[in-house]
Amino acid sequence: MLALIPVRKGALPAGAQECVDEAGGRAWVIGEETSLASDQLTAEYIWTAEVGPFSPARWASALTRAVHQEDVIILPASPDGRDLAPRLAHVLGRPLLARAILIRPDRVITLSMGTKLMYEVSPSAPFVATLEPGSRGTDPRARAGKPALVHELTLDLGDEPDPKVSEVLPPDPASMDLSEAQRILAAGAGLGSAEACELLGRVAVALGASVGATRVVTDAGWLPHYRQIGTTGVSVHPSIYIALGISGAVQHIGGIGEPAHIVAVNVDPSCPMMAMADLAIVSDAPSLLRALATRLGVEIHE
Amino acid sequence: MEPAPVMVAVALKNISQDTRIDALTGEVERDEPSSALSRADQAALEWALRLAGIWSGGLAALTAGRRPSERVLRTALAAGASRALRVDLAPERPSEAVARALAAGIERLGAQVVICGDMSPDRGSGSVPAYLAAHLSAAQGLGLLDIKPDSSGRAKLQAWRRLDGGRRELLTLHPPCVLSVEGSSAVLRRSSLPAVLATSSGALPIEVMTPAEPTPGPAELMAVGAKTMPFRPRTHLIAPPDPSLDPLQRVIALTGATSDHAPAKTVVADPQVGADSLLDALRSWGELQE
Amino acid sequence: MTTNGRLPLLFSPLELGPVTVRNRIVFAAHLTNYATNGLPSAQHAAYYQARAAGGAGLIITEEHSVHPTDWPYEKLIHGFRPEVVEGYRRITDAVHGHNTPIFAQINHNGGQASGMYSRLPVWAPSPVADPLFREVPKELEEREIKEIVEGYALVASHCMEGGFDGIELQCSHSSIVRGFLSPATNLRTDRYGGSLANRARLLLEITAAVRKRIGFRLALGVRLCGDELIEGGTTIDDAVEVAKMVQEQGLVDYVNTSIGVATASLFMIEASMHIPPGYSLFIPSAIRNAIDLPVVGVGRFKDPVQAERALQHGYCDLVGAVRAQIADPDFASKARVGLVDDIRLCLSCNQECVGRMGLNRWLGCIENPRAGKEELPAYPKEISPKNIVVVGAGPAGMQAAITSAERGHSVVILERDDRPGGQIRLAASVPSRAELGDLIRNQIAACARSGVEIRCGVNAGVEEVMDLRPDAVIIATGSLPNLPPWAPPYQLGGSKEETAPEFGSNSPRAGLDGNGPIGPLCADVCHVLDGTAVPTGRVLVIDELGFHQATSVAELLADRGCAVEIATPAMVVGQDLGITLDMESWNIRAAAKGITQSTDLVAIGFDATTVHLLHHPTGTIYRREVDWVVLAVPPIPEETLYYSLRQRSPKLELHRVGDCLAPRRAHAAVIDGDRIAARL
Amino acid sequence: MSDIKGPPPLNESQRSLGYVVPNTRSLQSEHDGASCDVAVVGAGPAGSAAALVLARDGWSVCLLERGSYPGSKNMYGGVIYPRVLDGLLPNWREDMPVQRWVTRRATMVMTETQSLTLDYRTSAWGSPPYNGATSFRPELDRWLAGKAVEAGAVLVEATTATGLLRDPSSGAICGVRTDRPDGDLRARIVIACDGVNSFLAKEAGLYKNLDPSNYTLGIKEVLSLPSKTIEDRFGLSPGQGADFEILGCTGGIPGGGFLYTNLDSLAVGVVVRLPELAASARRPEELVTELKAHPGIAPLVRDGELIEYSAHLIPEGGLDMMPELVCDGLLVAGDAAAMCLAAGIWLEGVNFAIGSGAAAGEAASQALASGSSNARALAGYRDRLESNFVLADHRKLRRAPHLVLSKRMQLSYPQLMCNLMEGVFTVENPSPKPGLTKLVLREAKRSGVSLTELLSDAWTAFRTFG
Ligand SMILES: Cc1cc2nc3c(=O)[nH]c(=O)nc-3n(C[C@H](O)[C@H](O)[C@H](O)COP(=O)(O)OP(=O)(O)OC[C@H]3O[C@@H](n4cnc5c(N)ncnc54)[C@H](O)[C@@H]3O)c2cc1C
Ligand SMILES: Cc1cc2nc3c(=O)[nH]c(=O)nc-3n(C[C@H](O)[C@H](O)[C@H](O)COP(=O)(O)OP(=O)(O)OC[C@H]3O[C@@H](n4cnc5c(N)ncnc54)[C@H](O)[C@@H]3O)c2cc1C
Ligand SMILES: Cc1cc2nc3c(=O)[nH]c(=O)nc-3n(C[C@H](O)[C@H](O)[C@H](O)COP(=O)(O)OP(=O)(O)OC[C@H]3O[C@@H](n4cnc5c(N)ncnc54)[C@H](O)[C@@H]3O)c2cc1C
Ligand SMILES: Cc1cc2nc3c(=O)[nH]c(=O)nc-3n(C[C@H](O)[C@H](O)[C@H](O)COP(=O)(O)O)c2cc1C
Ligand code: SF4
Ligand code: SF4
Repeated sequence: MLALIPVRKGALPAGAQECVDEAGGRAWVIGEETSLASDQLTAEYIWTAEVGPFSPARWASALTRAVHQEDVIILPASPDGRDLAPRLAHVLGRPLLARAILIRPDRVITLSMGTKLMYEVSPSAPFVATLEPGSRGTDPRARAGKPALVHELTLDLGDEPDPKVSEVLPPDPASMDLSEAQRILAAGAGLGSAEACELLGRVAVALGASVGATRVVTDAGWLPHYRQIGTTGVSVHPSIYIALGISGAVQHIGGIGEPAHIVAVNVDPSCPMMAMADLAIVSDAPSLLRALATRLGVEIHE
Repeated sequence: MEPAPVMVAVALKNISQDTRIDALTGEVERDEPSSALSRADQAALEWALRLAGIWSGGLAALTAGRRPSERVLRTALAAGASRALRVDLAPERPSEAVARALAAGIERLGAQVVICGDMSPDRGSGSVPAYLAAHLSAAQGLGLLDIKPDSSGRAKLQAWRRLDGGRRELLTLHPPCVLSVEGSSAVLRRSSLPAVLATSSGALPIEVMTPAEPTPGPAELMAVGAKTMPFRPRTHLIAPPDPSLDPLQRVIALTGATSDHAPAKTVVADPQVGADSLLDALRSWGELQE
Repeated sequence: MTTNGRLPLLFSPLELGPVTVRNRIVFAAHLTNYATNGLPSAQHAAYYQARAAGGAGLIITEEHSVHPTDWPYEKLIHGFRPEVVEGYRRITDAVHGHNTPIFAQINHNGGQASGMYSRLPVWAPSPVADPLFREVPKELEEREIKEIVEGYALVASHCMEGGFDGIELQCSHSSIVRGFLSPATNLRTDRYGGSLANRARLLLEITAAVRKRIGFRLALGVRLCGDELIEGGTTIDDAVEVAKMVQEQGLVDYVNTSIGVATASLFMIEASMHIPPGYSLFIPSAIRNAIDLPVVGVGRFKDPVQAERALQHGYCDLVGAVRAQIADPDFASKARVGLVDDIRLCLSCNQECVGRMGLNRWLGCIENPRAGKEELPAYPKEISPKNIVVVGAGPAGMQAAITSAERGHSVVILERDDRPGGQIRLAASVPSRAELGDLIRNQIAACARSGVEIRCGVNAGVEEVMDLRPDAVIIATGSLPNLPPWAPPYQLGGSKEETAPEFGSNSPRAGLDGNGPIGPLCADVCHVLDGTAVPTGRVLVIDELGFHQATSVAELLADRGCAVEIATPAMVVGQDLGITLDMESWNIRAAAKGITQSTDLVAIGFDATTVHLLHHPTGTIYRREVDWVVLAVPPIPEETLYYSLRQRSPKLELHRVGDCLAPRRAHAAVIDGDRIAARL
Repeated sequence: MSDIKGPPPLNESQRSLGYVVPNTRSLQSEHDGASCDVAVVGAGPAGSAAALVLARDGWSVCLLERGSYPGSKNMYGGVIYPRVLDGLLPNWREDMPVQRWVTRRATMVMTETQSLTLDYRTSAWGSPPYNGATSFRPELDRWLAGKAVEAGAVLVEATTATGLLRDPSSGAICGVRTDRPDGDLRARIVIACDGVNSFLAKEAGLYKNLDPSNYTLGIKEVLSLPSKTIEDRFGLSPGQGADFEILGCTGGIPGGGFLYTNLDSLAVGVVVRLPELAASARRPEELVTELKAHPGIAPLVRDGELIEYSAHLIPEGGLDMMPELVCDGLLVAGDAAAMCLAAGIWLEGVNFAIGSGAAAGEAASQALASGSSNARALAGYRDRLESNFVLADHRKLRRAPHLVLSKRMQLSYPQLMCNLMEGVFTVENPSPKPGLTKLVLREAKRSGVSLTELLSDAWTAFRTFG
């Protein structure tokens, strides 16, 4: 079993470590800045191939010879893994078992109908599979191990047609998935209005932060529902969390992860959010937001 | 010089929306009458209409399936497709076989750009477009968020694709190519009433082709003995407290009773001063980009 | 419009051997003290029926003893007596009326008991005294082991006769089986001791005997402990191995899980709000990873969304939600139809459920005054509704209002503060106590649902009340801090930024006789929590209440960087924290935060810089040099309005509830409110 | 985002294809839009019945439905009396989607703690020709619309009629406007079957007085239960169903309740008058919850799991509220014409909808054949309704809504009747039982009903239902 991990500029795709664990610690890392990516993996053996930007058709045909002896090849069902896997299965003439949540040489379980159904197959021949990120988790006990043995290999690419990557745009805090945001500026009922939430959005851009909210705020329609953080919303894992006018109900706190730093702004010094904060500012949140906007050069529409 | 016209094809799948799953056995019951297009296929049809409008090579809609699937071709015709083709195929075939059938259809149509929805709600592997590209020896641009045709009118386009970690990439593609789009990338236009009426009943000019006797693909050889069952998530392990610690230390590890938390600093301040202290704090934590 | 889209796994059925549960919510086993004379009571039947009606997927009863040597607490059900069957029938009929399966938990507590009630020696694998009962048990001989195994089979047959759908063997936190499994209590050298396989022998003999007796029409489950959290006890690796053995034996249909040992680490079993939700999920996750049988995860499941998450991550296949369903019997059905917000969330306060068990009282709930009283008829609806005015929106006033409104009266609450909650808002504002605030949140929501109007910002006097032309008035004005005679006067009005203000020459703060020495700065707990006093530097907290007041404020101040000592006249600080299982975690946190705890000390006076403490067992007087003294001392009722109204209109129907009647705790306030409203 | 604007649909190539059009008599798609003989708006029971009749007669019919399929947005209690289909679809028994055949019909009168049931059971209704049936609306509506399509009607889904087209010179209605591009649909006759609150009938000016007190709100829960349990509890054989109508269960708000058996679920709900509901400040779902908790109902619905909750307005003023039924170029049928009998204890609407829809179809067909579509040519519609059961029933029950919804009927009588029964059945030996008349008078007095009122209501009831 072998995990095949496509990387971009040293960045691992979602679910990479899970694939390596599922494959028993053997991984091929292919793409750009592969050694940087390998350093972030816990594995036993890693083969790297430095082949430049993502190129599914060319990579697939170049890999044919290199991996055809592996009976099971596992890719993450990340955007790049999903692109590459069928091309590889095609050139190898093997079946593709997509969206698997469990991969053993003789037993594979895949998902269908969203996540409503599982489909269990008992493969009798070599195959390619993609592993749904998050379906396995990583073994928390197996995390600390000795460093992997890394072999660098070279692959010659052919000239199969592939699109040209003109540009990779970095994550935009304003539009990125909240669950991946590093800094969050969150709105609570104490912010008081849709207008204030709109300003919050622009202040967040100036701070390089993503916007979050409590359910009171999303229910009021001041911010869209996918901005809601908490047990019934998104779980986030930021390193810094700034809470404006948030009381700190357990259902909200339950979703904010363990930020290294919390700032709370509230008129009530004794609410739980203030008790949790590293810096608790007893102040009027909408006014403080405007003061912040002024300092950051963000325009305030009256 | 007028660029040569490019024919666009859109591959559509007839899906059943009334699907019930027995939560104990995993049996699937499907109801045919209300089957229709998925959100992603609707977006694909809309993009196909837009591109065909620009490249003026016509738009062909195709589907692989049995007769009831023609329903999706009616929708495409009502929306403005100029040709409709059904490749006769048994239901529930694996992606690779579907792609092979579609590829045969596309070769017959002579389309240079093929658009699909990024994944179907039932099987949902998203691999048909990639297989299709492989069969057609075409470039693939999958899971697209937005498409921008070249302003010169030549059949060249730029497309944005979602990557993980919130990143996106911008691709440049030329025909022949296979694109798949996310459901949120476009909203299918409403067809005009006359067009809907014309396609709502009666015989339509839908071409049908039967692909060469399909050899069973690799997946089909393997699917023998497969079974479905209701979703039972795989176990995620949670790290237990280190058994080598003494019991009190294990309790502490489990309860987080003593997790480090910098002592809180509370300031009572007017908003201006408050804003300053907030920014100062961010600066001191190295969290402010200046 | 089912919620199946949102909580798909929680509301999907599952097979536990021959039994199909309709959802994954289990009302796991727990002692209720409802038994009378060792037999199940009508109270039991009504209690379980209410949870079945509320949609629980599976109910597991409290333990039934399998042998006369097992009687650790008074109100244990003696499953080995044939008379139990009638009571079993009453329970199972009531629950089956709602198509809900019900299992019986059967057990022998082994050495975790005393002979107090049975007047027999207790039986255990080895003569190792239990830390709580401190009684050396009799080491079992093989024939006695057989007798125990036979006892399990006998009780299983009683259960089968009584209509149960399954049997659960409690092998987890207080059980002779646990005693055998654990190297800490099993020192045997025969075939029941030594290797894990030997230690598990009794368990497997019992499963075999029980299965033989019940056949395959009933389900059989085993509850295992994933970490005893005691010196030399079992840990997760043993639990996983035992679970594998159980699965291999092929006689068991599911595995339930638990953590801790009831007589040593009970606070980890019935965890209070200080212990984070999900703390014990590593156990089902490890077991489920190793076996294919359905696994139940238990411990602080508070809301259905959290439960769904645990299922989605595959930590477990079912969730035990005990206190969640004590607090709100309709937990499951509300979740099912999407009324997640209407669920009265359990606070994990342990005050009326666990707390009353330790005191040998029947089980109740701080939030649900009807818990334990399900067999009594519902309060009658009022035919001629009255106008009722309630003053004070603390827990007492709000409960009085809710119950009145539910009975049909029209109710207005007047509240002085700008929001409801009373002292609970303060109580919930300190680290890790936030969940106590759900009491208020739940009450506010119930007020809204039952049509109670809450008018905040009204400082009610006689006029304000009488202007509303009430037919009846309920005073729930709570209590006020009370400065004891020995203490320095309060120093209020400081802001948090400031350090201790300089002693101004014009600040007339006097000692005992009115012009004595100026002492350390002084405040009540309430002043610290509402921000009117901001102690800094060295702080002495006086704990005369023995509950969370002193410990909470001590933690808060320690977090803020103060050097804190708590002194109490009692033998331990926070005397009653033991009852709610908060003692152990408090001690851990206090140690980590450097809080000093001093006991047997009575505060008796002060001078310019010190507080005088009398060590009462010895009569020694100590002087503590401090900047601040913070008082957690008995408050006085705020009863002015009550007496003014009494005087003004003697004929008016007037009641007092909660702290303003007699300052106690929130559960008493809620019960007062409910009781008075039932009579209006 | 991309800056391409959607080009207009490729009408060019499309038109060149020369579609084969059904019922070629006059359905056209030309540059200036579409047209047909009859546009039927709303593919509920009324609309589908009308379309079916017209298509059979060979007219080109467009059946417009705003939902993504017929029935996708519709709700009702759950019982239909499909005998009305005998003439229209003689074979309906073979393929109509039925949950259970009703063999037990009960009327319950209740107070908070008591209940009295008039229970009629007959196994005769369990076999052809049957009487009532329980059925799911999405299935039923889809089935009936399917019949119209088989007959040649064109069903256009996901299309909302947004207004009426009028002939500029005569002012007569000559089609509908829809929410689609090029959405005008010209038609010689429009039949409005767009359900309660008919927007088309109002736009046409057919409703004279719109009084909110003529509307009730229906609230329904569907509770799932195994079919075996349903049969045991209701004393039914497999395939058979029960239908309960309930009075006195709506917490003092005028209205009534219902309880029906589906195959493996129950429909339970209440129908209450709007103004009183608003004044009571009660949440509608509470009323259903209370009904379910009533000692007379609780054992029947016990452990049913809630799988669906819905609410819908019902017109129920009876004949007095009905609008004008025709004007030049337009007919109104079904709920759109307030032809629903749901005065608390009956919930009949689908049968009237089908009956009136079919009648509208026949009238339209006749008018088309005569070459005219003005109000006079369409007047045959009213006659048909008068002669068939639709208006006859409504005329007969003209006073029913007022009686059933009166305070006496809602509050006093249930109390009276229940107490009466308690008096009759309570054994007070050895003291002698009072005579029945004496009991009636005693109870009437206790319930605050005067003898004159009692007699007058009895008379009205006799005239109404007798
Ligand atoms: C089952 C369940 C699930 C839930 N899931 C979620 C969830 O996922 N996410 C979530 O967020 N909530 C969730 N909730 C709701 C949650 O319980 C709280 O109601 C919510 O988080 C409170 O939001 P808030 O802090 O914005 O509002 P509030 O609690 O109303 O607090 C507003 C705060 O603003 C302060 N304030 C007021 N005016 C000002 C001012 N001018 N300047 C500064 N401060 C001011 C107030 O002092 C107060 O502390 C859930 C609830 C339940 C029951
Ligand atoms: C720090 C702290 C921690 C605590 N921890 C716990 C605990 O963990 N568990 C527990 O059970 N108990 C605890 N208690 C005790 C508990 O809070 C009280 O027993 C309970 O709140 C009493 O409820 P009540 O409704 O009687 O009064 P209160 O909660 O005091 O409410 C009285 C209300 O009346 C209002 N009011 C007073 N006068 C007027 C007027 N004239 N007009 C209008 N409104 C008026 C007040 O503003 C207040 O809102 C704690 C108390 C404190 C201070
Ligand atoms: C709670 C409740 C319980 C009931 N129980 C029963 C019962 O048990 N038995 C019984 O026989 N009757 C019952 N009824 C009454 C019955 O549902 C109606 O009388 C019947 O559905 C009327 O049929 P219809 O075709 O007139 O209207 P509808 O069924 O309302 O159909 C109207 C159709 O028109 C469509 N539409 C509306 N506006 C437009 C537009 N502008 N453009 C295009 N399409 C449009 C709608 O989507 C809908 O499909 C009940 C009603 C309620 C509310
Ligand atoms: C009052 C009380 C008594 C309990 N008694 C038992 C018992 O007799 N047997 C048992 O196996 N677990 C017992 N438990 C433990 C519960 O089954 C459960 O593990 C624990 O309450 C944690 O779940 P919760 O957070 O949902 O309440 C008891 C719990 C409580 C609250
Ligand atoms: S008393 Fe407290 S812990 Fe116990 S059930 Fe009630 S709220 Fe939960
Ligand atoms: S806390 Fe005290 S009362 Fe409660 S069980 Fe432990 S020792 Fe007994």
